[in-house]
Amino acid sequence: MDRGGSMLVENPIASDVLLRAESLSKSFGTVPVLFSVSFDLKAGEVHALIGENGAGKSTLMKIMSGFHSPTSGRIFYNGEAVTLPPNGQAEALGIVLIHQELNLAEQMTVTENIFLGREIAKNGILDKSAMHKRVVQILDSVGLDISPDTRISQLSIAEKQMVEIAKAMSRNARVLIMDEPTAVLTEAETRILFTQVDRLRKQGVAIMFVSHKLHEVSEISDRVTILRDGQWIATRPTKGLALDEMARMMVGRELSDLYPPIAETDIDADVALRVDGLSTQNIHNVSFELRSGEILGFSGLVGSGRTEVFEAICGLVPMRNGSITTFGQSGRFATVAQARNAGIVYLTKDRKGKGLLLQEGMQTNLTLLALPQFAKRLMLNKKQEEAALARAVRRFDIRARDPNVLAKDMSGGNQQKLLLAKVMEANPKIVIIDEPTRGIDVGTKQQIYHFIAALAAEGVSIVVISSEMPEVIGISHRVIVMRDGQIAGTLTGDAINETQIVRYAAGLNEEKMHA
Amino acid sequence: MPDTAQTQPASNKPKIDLKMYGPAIALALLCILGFSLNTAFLSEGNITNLLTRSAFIGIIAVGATFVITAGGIDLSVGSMAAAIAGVMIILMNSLIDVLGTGTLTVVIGATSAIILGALAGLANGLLTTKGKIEAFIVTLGTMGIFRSLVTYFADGGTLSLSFEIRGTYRPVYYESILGVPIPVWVFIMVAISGWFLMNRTTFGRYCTAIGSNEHVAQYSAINVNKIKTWTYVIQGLCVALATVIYVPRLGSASSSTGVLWELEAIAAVIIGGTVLKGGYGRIGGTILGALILTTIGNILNFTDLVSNYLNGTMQGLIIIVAVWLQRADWGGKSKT
Amino acid sequence: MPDTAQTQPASNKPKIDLKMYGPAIALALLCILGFSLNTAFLSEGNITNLLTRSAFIGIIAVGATFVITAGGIDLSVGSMAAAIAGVMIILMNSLIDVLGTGTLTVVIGATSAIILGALAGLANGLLTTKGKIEAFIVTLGTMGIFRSLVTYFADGGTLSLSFEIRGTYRPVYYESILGVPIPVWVFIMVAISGWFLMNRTTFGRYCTAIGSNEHVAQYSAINVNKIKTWTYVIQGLCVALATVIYVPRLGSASSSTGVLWELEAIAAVIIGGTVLKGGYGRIGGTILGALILTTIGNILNFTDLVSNYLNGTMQGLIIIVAVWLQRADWGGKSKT
Amino acid sequence: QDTIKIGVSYPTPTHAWAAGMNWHAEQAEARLEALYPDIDLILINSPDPASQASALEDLVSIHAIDALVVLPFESEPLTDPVLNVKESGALITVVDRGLSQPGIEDIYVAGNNPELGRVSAQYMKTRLESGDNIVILRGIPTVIDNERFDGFMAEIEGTGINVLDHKHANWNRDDGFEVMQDFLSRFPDIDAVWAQDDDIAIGVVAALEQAGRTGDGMFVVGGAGMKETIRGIMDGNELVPVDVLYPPSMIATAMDVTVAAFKSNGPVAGRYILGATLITPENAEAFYFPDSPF
Ligand SMILES: Nc1ncnc2c1ncn2[C@@H]1O[C@H](COP(=O)(O)OP(=O)(O)OP(=O)(O)O)[C@@H](O)[C@H]1O
Ligand SMILES: Nc1ncnc2c1ncn2[C@@H]1O[C@H](COP(=O)(O)OP(=O)(O)OP(=O)(O)O)[C@@H](O)[C@H]1O
Ligand SMILES: O[C@@H]1[C@@H](O)[C@H](O)OC[C@H]1O
Ligand SMILES: [Mg+2]
Ligand SMILES: [Mg+2]
Repeated sequence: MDRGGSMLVENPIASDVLLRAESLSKSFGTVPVLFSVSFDLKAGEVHALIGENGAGKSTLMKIMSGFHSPTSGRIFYNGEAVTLPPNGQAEALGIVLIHQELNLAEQMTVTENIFLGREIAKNGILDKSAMHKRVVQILDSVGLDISPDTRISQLSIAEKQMVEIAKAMSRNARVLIMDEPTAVLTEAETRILFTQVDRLRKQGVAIMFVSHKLHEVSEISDRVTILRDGQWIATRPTKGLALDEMARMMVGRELSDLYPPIAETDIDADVALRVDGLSTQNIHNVSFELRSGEILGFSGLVGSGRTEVFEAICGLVPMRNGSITTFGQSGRFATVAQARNAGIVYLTKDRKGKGLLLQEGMQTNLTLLALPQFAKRLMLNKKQEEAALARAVRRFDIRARDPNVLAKDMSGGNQQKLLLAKVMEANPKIVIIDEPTRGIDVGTKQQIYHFIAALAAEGVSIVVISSEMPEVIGISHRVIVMRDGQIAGTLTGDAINETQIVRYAAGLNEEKMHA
Repeated sequence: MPDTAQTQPASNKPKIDLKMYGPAIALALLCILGFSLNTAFLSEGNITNLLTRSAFIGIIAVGATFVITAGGIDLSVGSMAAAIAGVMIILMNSLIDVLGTGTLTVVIGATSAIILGALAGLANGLLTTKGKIEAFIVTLGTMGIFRSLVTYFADGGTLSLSFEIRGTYRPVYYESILGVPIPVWVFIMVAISGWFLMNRTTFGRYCTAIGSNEHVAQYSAINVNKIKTWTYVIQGLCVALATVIYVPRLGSASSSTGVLWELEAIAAVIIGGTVLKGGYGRIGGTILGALILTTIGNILNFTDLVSNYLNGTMQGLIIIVAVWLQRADWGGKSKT
Repeated sequence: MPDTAQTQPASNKPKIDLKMYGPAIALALLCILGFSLNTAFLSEGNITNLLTRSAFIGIIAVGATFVITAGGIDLSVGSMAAAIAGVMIILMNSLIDVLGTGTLTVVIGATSAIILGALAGLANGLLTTKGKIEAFIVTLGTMGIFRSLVTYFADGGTLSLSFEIRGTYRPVYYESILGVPIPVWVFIMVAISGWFLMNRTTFGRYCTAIGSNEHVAQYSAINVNKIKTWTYVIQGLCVALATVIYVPRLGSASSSTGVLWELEAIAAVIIGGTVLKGGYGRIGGTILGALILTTIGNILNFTDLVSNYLNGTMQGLIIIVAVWLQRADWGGKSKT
Repeated sequence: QDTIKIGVSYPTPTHAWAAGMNWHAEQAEARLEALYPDIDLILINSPDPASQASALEDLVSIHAIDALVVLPFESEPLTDPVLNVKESGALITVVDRGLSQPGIEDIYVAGNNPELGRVSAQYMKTRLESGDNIVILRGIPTVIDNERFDGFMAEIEGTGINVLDHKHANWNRDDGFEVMQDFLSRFPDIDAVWAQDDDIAIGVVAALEQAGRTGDGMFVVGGAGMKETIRGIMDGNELVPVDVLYPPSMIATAMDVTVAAFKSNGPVAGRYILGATLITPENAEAFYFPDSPF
């Protein structure tokens, strides 16, 4: 199994181009998405690819790993022009892609997924114990503390992503292409990933990397290539390239402040949502208030129960105890529809599994949550739906070159924007946004933050659940930190800072609010 | 700032079109075949027969389109039809003594059939959703139950509509309005309502969403269990309607009534382009699918070129080819 | 820095166990019911009969487990069995003149059956994968084709194995080795091989992956079409094996041989816990499913408490309850 | 040329007897069409009553038949459709299962179902005495099955012969085998078996042999007149000593009579009831047709 990697360690041929794309163009049907893009990847380097949502990053990566074939242009591997074999068979050549969209079989276990298509077997007979042993090692090396026999469907999204990473690590790649691996990861997990990336780089692996988190790009990469609207814009050494400069080249204009100025909250504003003593299987005695016009951040580690609190409030997870008061009306919601009718909507962090119908177009997805608004007694008003789409496309800057594109074929960031547009169609008075900017480019991120601030200014109450601390800090009036299914602390004003959040999240501050 | 690029609608359209017109093309080819075997194929009489016959399976298949689109399956429809027909006949026969042989008896019989159909569908739906039992098992079970109930009611034999009432009821199958037989009118109305429900209402949209991804549906405030249950109720209503126009045709019900209708109905749905695993339903296609199936049977009655023993072979081949015609060109992606 | 949070291993284990033992519990309850109706139910003779009878459907259902796990369906198995039996009988009868009535004739007959089964399965598989026609339609088509072929071969009647060769072939059904009838041995071997193939080989894993998410499987460099085609070939082989032990039982085949075996086989698979939409297959469950179905029939023959006409009702109820027993507690999430 | 078109409509082979009937129809077609160049027989078999009704419509609208020979899938549901054919002016011959309204058919050719049950029971009475036990394996739940069963039970009434149980074996060998296996597990003492037709009887015999319970004068009575059964009777088989006639070739008889209605110079309309003859070693030879598939 093990390829002799040691030779590469001793001779880091860092200047050698291992994989090169030359004048690649790609069209889907008649819709062009890449225009004569060239890109090279050297052994022992991390080459970041950045660009706005829909710029064509994922498409380029899929072409360079054989999953798509280019409409024109050539690919050189080891100096030879090649036609990469399809469907991941390029892995046999040492080219491994971690897809932006998770590529795991949900009902199968971690081990089964990690070895899928690459089982350790003799004459077709599985060597289960060898695979088990290997998986334990691999999981350990990426710091993932789960049983190898866990089914994927039982994992959190971050854990799934780590399984993807573990899977890629297990392949002994010469070229490792990673499409937004950190989008769903926490800081801690990102650190682990970067340690591994660094190790591989030292071994002479060529690494291609996409992230919308520019500080990560700055930290981990050696070179950066910028794409805009399917065009190559520039390739630069990372050293000396400022974040602002990256952002400017990506979006083609100067970006003002990422975070909008936050208006003071009105302490006397009505309480929009009040939760008392909420408990579920994993949540214990959670109580808090949300005022009209307030942006309330929810921070904490993955698995600390933030999602479950709000899924319980919206009738998606059974509640054991507790009461909920919305605008003075008390009463639990048994279904999402009841919550929606009371003005509360929840935007899931799992956009593929729970957010969008991948086989449908933008139109159907956009209006699904608020569909009764588009109907008079069951009857749909298609005109109204079309108008809504046109409005949403403008308002959220959803970029699809083909308006009839299926959700599954949209770029990740644009899917996220569509999802945001979808929940906003319900005209909520309380919006719970779980990981609002997952996979969103900086330019759009800025737009979303401003959008959230504007909504709050209009009196809408907003909960932002986020694993990105700067985001929570940058946008919230108040931050609640959760730990082990309980509220560990509430931060306001100047107390909203990373140190405080981390202290509560890690259990170093044992103050319990609302206890 | 670059705006959304509103470009050509291209690329998926042609595929969708092939999918749209595939069943129509297959039907047209069959008609040409039929006509070339015997010009009487296109005679008014035969066309009328064909349409009238398609009505049963067609109406049932419209219901099945909803069930399948929402990710379910109903194997019980044939037996359900038999059971409903049986109860309806018993009821009408006994009503004659009380209410006579007038329209009222027929109306009450038909109304009861509709109610029974809704209840039978409700049972299937609740067992599937609340009972959390696979639709395949639930409806395989009720298939056996309904069929054996009609055998039981008929004491192993046949339940016959009393001859006194037949005269009143017969026209429902045999009469025409504006030259079109009543069953065909019913079929047309069910088709239009079905199309409308599927494509122009929240209900249809919800069926598609549930069949496509139940989680997404749930997170989109859709009451998944309620909608799924309703698809079975609609299926039951369609079965009942089909039965109401079936009974005056043959005036009886027995354990052999409606045998294998479930397979025919599902076949009509799939031939019409609906995806068996759910998430994509086409009522128009289903109608064509039902017409295709009936036409195959009709054509086989047109010729004795092949041994009767080989009817099944012909039928099988034609079904496979008809579907292959519309699917083969779909381009690389294998769906389902 | 704090690490990735642990997902508690708890809570899913017991569910899986319920799923695992559900069919076994259902079977045990049935046995208790049978014994309480008549103690002869647990007599050696009856148990032997039960197991031997289960062999046909059981062997076919093992094949169906692969097809279904990989996201397919095969409706043609019953007709395929009839067609294979027919050809096998014709072949053996005509070989008698050439090779006599010895073992060789039987061996050649059986071998041909196996080859035919593989070819029939291959046809289903290729039409589904290369032809890109829905499995439901393909196998509905071949179901009709195979059945009408046997009618044709039999000239509308029954094909009977010549009496001269029956003596040689009979033991394959009626003899026992170590007190266990040969069909049961074959069943055991098919079950073990099936279990091994499903759980211990790359092939089984690929079936699961394809049924779970075809797209992921394809992106994992799995040759989806090849594996899917193989599942149908395996199904064909299982049907052929079942036929080889079926023919010596009564020495004949007709157009009514194997009618509805497809539904029984699929039911056995689903009762056993395999998911109809693919991605999760349990050979052990399938075996229990086959035993459950046979036991239900057996128990109904053991009592005259209920009207014969209501057999179907009993059967339907028991199937629904048996599955409900194992599914009801699965917790909130409704799968399928 | 004035071709005489005769439609022949009957069920698809759902069980072996019906398969034999299908074969005889095709044989008769070949024979009659060879004999009379101006006769065209159009054969259609249908899988259920509704399809058969459709087939009848097609025979009229497409083929404009002059006569119809019909073996109804079931009596009730086909009465109206046959009446419609009659109204088109065609001559009607009904086979086996009569229509539920009298006077529609011109010719009726049939076996005798109640008689089959009665004759079977009469034979039982000659071999058994009060206190003896029998089991019954019935056909597919249908009117035919009920008529036979009722005929049998009426005849056996009051003889003291115990009917231990009766189950449907659906005129099917496999079902006959399995039901009999279970009867044998259940009842230690069985003296005779009434299997409603020869296919069921084949399964019953296999089960008896497997269980080694063929001795002690145990016997099986089947029905229909399958050639293998008749051969056995001729050879003195003690297990299945007799059979009761109910020949699937009656469809051919009906076709002959119908053709004769156009060709014969004598009157043809009327009822032709084939006897439910008890076939014994003495008369078996007369009912043995080695080339028939049944
Ligand atoms: N299979 C496909 N069919 C049609 N259009 C597609 C397909 N795949 C991608 N596209 C389109 O190509 C364009 C580029 O998409 P791509 O996924 O490469 O963007 P991206 O740069 O990765 O964006 P993001 O940052 O949002 O992930 C988008 O307009 C997208 O809709
Ligand atoms: N062990 C588990 N098995 C199955 N589902 C779980 C498990 N743990 C949590 N979940 C579910 O996963 C969802 C996410 O819960 P979690 O507690 O991880 O939220 P979170 O703290 O908001 O995580 P994130 O930081 O990723 O948003 C909840 O709906 C919860 O019910
Ligand atoms: O009358 C027929 C009967 O004799 C046979 O045994 O089964 C089928 C019937 O149609
Ligand atoms: Mg992307
Ligand atoms: Mg002819």
